[in-house]
Amino acid sequence: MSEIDYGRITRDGLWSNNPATVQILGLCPLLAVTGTVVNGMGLGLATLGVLTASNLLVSLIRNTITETVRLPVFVMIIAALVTLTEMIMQAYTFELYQILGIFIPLIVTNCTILGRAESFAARNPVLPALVDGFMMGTGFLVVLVLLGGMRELIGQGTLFADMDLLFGPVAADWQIKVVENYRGFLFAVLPPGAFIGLGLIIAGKNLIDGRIEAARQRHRAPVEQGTKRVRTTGKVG
Amino acid sequence: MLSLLRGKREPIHDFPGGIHPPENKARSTAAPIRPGPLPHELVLPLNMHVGAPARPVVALDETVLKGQLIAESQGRISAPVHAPTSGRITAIEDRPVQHPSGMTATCIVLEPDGREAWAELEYRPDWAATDPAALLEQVRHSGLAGLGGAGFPTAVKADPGEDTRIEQLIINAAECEPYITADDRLMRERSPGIIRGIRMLAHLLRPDEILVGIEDNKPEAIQALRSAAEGTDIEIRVVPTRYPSGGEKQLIQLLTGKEVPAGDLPARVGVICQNVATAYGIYRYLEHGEPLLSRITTVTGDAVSHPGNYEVLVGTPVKDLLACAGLDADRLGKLVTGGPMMGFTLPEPAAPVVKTSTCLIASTPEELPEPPPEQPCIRCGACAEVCPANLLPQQLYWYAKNDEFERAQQHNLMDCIECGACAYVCPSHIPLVQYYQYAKGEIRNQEAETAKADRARQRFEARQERIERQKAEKEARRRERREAQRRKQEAAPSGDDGTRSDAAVQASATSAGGGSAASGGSDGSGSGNGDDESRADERARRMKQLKVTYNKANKQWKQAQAAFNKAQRDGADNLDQLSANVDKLRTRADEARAELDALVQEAKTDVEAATGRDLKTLKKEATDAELAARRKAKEVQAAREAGATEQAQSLEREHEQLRQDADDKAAWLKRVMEEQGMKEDE
Amino acid sequence: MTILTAIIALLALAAVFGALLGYASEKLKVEGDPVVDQIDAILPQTQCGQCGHPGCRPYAEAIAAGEEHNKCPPGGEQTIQELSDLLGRDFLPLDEEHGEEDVKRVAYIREDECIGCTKCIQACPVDAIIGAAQKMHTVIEDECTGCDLCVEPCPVDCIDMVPVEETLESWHRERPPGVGGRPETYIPVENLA
Amino acid sequence: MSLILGPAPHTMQQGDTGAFMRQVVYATGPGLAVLTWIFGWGTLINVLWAVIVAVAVEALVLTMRGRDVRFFLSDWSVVVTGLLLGLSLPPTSPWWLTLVGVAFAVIVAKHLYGGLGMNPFNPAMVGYALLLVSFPVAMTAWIAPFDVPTFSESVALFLGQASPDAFSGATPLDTFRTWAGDAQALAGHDILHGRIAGRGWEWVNAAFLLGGLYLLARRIINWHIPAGFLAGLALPALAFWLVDDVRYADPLFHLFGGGTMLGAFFIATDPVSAATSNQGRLIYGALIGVLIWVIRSFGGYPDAVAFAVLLMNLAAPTLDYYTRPRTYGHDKPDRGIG
Repeated sequence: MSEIDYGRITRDGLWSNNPATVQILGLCPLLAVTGTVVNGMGLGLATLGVLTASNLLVSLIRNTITETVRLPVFVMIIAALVTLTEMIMQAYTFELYQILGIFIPLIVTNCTILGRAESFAARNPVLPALVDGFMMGTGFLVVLVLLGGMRELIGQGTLFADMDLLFGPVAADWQIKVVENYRGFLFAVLPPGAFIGLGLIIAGKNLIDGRIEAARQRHRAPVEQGTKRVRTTGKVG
Repeated sequence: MLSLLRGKREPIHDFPGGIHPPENKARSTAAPIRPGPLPHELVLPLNMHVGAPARPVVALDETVLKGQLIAESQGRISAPVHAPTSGRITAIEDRPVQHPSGMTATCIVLEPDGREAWAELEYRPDWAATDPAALLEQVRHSGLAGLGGAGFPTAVKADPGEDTRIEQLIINAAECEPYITADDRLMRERSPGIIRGIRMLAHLLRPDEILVGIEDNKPEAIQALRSAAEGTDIEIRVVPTRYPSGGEKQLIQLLTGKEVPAGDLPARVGVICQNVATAYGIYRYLEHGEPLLSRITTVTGDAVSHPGNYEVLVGTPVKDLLACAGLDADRLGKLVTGGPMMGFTLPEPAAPVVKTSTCLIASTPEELPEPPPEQPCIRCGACAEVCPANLLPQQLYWYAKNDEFERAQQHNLMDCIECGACAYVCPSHIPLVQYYQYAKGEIRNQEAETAKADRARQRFEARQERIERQKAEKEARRRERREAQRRKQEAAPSGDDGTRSDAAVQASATSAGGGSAASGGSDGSGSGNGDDESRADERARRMKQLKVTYNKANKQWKQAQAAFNKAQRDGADNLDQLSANVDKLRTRADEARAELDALVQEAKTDVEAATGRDLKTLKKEATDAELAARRKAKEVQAAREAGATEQAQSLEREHEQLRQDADDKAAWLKRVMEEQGMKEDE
Repeated sequence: MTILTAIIALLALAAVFGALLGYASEKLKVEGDPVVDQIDAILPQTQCGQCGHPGCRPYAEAIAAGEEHNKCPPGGEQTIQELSDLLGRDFLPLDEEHGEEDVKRVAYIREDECIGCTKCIQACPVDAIIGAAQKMHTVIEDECTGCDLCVEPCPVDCIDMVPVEETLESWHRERPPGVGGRPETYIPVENLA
Repeated sequence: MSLILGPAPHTMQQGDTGAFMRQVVYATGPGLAVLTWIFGWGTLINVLWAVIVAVAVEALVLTMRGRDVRFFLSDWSVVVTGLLLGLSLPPTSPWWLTLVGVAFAVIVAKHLYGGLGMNPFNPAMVGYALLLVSFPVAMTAWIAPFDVPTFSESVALFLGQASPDAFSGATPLDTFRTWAGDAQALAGHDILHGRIAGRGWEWVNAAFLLGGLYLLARRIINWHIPAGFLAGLALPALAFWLVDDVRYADPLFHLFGGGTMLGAFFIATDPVSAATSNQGRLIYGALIGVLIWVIRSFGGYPDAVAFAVLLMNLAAPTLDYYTRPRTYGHDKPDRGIG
């Protein structure tokens, strides 16, 4: 890999190879904690941090570990980072830490992180790996927040409720009551709502992709056909 | 009806599923069998049966007599064709035949002369005393082929092989399809002949039991058969009316409880099944010498005014038969040949009646309406309940619809008998049978393609191998010649200096170190030929230049060509100019290439001159040495693994030698080429 | 103390699992790769070279080595789909640079014009053309893969690639039009007296 | 003139999917009448509203999917979906509740899977489960039997202008669940004792049984699913009732309580989401029955038809897989992939 295309890495992470909507990885936190924006954002930030750091570390040591022990090593790195993150959240955002509960330690098993370590960080230099980790993490975070927003809106009729859990007292009044006297739609808050919400997000992305592809097709230059043919019968007089 | 069922010695078995479509048989059973028309021409397809088409044995314009052989069978599974009446052969050409596609096939066209002059016929009234094998040979010439609609050559079916014991001979008189009454009428009117035919079949097959299976909706036919069979060991078994009891496998199951294994023939379980009309045909042939010239065909449907059964000459165009039955062309909707359940629509009324034409339905659009559009399958399972083969039609439907042929086969698509019961009951009006026919056809074609691809692979590999071998042989011959020449030269007293090429060979060989033939000689190979060296250098330079020129020109030409193509597509107006440009560049590229080729050739010749061998030989030798060394290395490895240390050691020594040899030869080759200013890729 | 425990625990684990891995990697080695044969079985064996390889087998080897599996125009989409299933790769549209999917064809030599130069015989990868020098050549239709490699070498352009025609044996009903459609068609018929 | 061409068979049985579905609609008549008699106009209004919404949503989705609206509406399946969901809802349901349930059923449970024939779950029950999970209070607000609100009160309830609290009362199943195990308390609730089973509901179930028998007689449904269903419900109920008749309700109470008969003859028999072989259907029905009994006896929800049916919808493909018939000419059923 001689040239590193950072634009491409960014596009991959945020859109064309988004871990949540394209690779469909990390479903467990994605579906379980996105009941509100703040939950989604909290977990998304935690994942982003771990992913960036793990990509960095894995890329640093990629040339010194052998093929057979790479998985235990990656998992160890990720586990250590997650434990650190857990401790940090415990220290600074205790309430959010309590709400997210088991899902913070479960970041260890988030396939996105191990997947990036394996498929990108282990094969690329430090800087691209760092950027890739950050962009993938951001892509994941965006989807988490989006899904959290959708479910919060439909389930409770609010947006950005309890943001102070993450951003401190400043954010206490960020809550927007979109619908007054909303009865609440429990379904959206429950896991099935998360599945359907994610499905809709993916469908939306595919719709946009389809449009883009159609537009590209229209402006595509014609291809010279059959230019790469060889003779299988040797030189013929 | 029940009284007929009572008092049976053996219970009737059952098959799963089945349906009761409206029978619509009454209108065609009313009248006795009538003779069909004598049309102005008879069209006789060569493949009226299953198997290889027959081969014409008559010439154009030849006059033939009624019953004369006009096409002989080709191969074992085939049946001959006879002239249904006397007349003149007017054509042997492609004509539309009875096929759902409306495609054509080779037919013999006969123009009747109206004289009905018979050819000389061969009788076999003594069939009971004839050896079955000889009799079977006779039946082969009868032209009989499954008159129930399947068209399998009768003689082939009546010959299950020496070691197959036939337990039951089953005569299929069920005639379960709606509308069709041809067998019914035949049994009512010609029972004695049928019974004699059955006894002839029994004589051929020597079964333990002879069973005639007939549906209980034909009481007159049952009565007629019963009285004709009085005193014989032929048992008339009445089965309840339910479609498709007349399917071969279903009738076998009904009468014996046996199932024919998937993909196998009934003979496997000791059963042979023949149609009742076929039995009658055998009787006609053996006792009267009359080959299959005509058959009973039901003509019915609301669009004909005289529905009934007609004894039709094979080859009569369908439209003539319909006209004879009083067709009202304005009311005609579907023209179905065969029954309404399994028959197919005829796209071409000029197609002839053939040996398998049991029935023609000229229906009005109200009678057999076009089906309503397909609705989604709601998995109601009605199809599975009526399937006589116990398949899961709705699953097969999904797989066929989505081209998942492998899964369809796993769900035993190939065991589907296409009886149509599933499509008949489907509340969503899904043309299930068409889906299965589509899938089966695709599977068959794919299998044929795979077989063809395998053959292509084999042929390709065989060809590659042959080319390699030829090359090697040529090489061996050349080497032999050279060797012989060398020996001759050695034998002859040679001067001190020898020829230049000899010296070069020796010098090179010495420098390579591997040539055992070389004895001494100077070690400064090539250095003695200063002129040559400078010439080679010069050439190397020139070649390099030319290569660049050629590549550039070639690239330019390709670009110009692409531009030209694009311009042509876009319809630009400077086509001529572009075209001229293309030509110019092409010429330039070609010139450079030609010069380059000439130089390469020259270099090659020089190599040959310098070393006494052409470049190919050198290359080949180097490769051979390399291969030998590698092979030896493997042997060493093998010996080591086998634990034969001593052997391994000796092999190791041999290997070292070979390796040395190979490396030397490679080095030599490289050097020779460098000397001549050539690169590896030339 | 906690730190020490952590380090000891991790080291112990590392040692145990490292040993396990080492043992497993020695014992459970997998050799050989039969996938080339499987790929070769899917390819249509036209030996046409449109993929850029001299024959189907070399292309199968190239695919196994990681080359794109969408370069076979004679196989078309179905082959690409089957290869995708076999290899667990994504479906790709046919690479047009290698040609486009076409109906099946076979070579046909206009025998009057053939001068008996044997060039096509040398070009045919599956030996489907018979003939001898100065004698007329002909194509064994059943063996022709439709690769059209014989067309170009012919000095008198007497070889045509004709579409394979449907026969009574290869004909089968089409797939019905599906939900909402009728399988029916009408055909005009004349002279039905 | 022209000839018609087409594949075999050239003749077909009378009747189509639409006719089948219409028979189902007719067969719900007695049940609907009895529900209206016992619980007032609310049921009728809701059923009508549900059907209207169902047809409208179906038409909308079909238009969005670019399908022939008239053709696909002609199979009447969406009418049945709306009807069954309407019948399952409490008579006090406000309009928006029905709207949400029906729209979800048609859009998500039916069309997102590809429309009629492709949906793995019974759409009506998916809608019902959604509503029950999301709006538990509104979904359990049944009216005490024979304590019928007037027509205008029913309309007010439907429009959401009156609170259901004024009318609602517990159903027999609910009452039994609350007081199960307490002999004295059970004796004090006369709603538990009607002529056959719980008061009011016994007649509802009898009416649906009648409709179900009509469907059986017309061969619209097979006997396998209802028979398995009722047996699967009654047998465990009988066994446990014999052991402890205070803790467990008697089998008749189960058979004629709640949505049993509606579920057995109208909901579990939805062919699209059920098992397809007869053997499979018997097991399918029986397991639904058992699940209903288990959930009613030990679960947190008053009735369990919807959940039991949805759970068994999931199991239907597996049942089909293990109940494949033996094809003619084969020694044993082939169970390859799929």
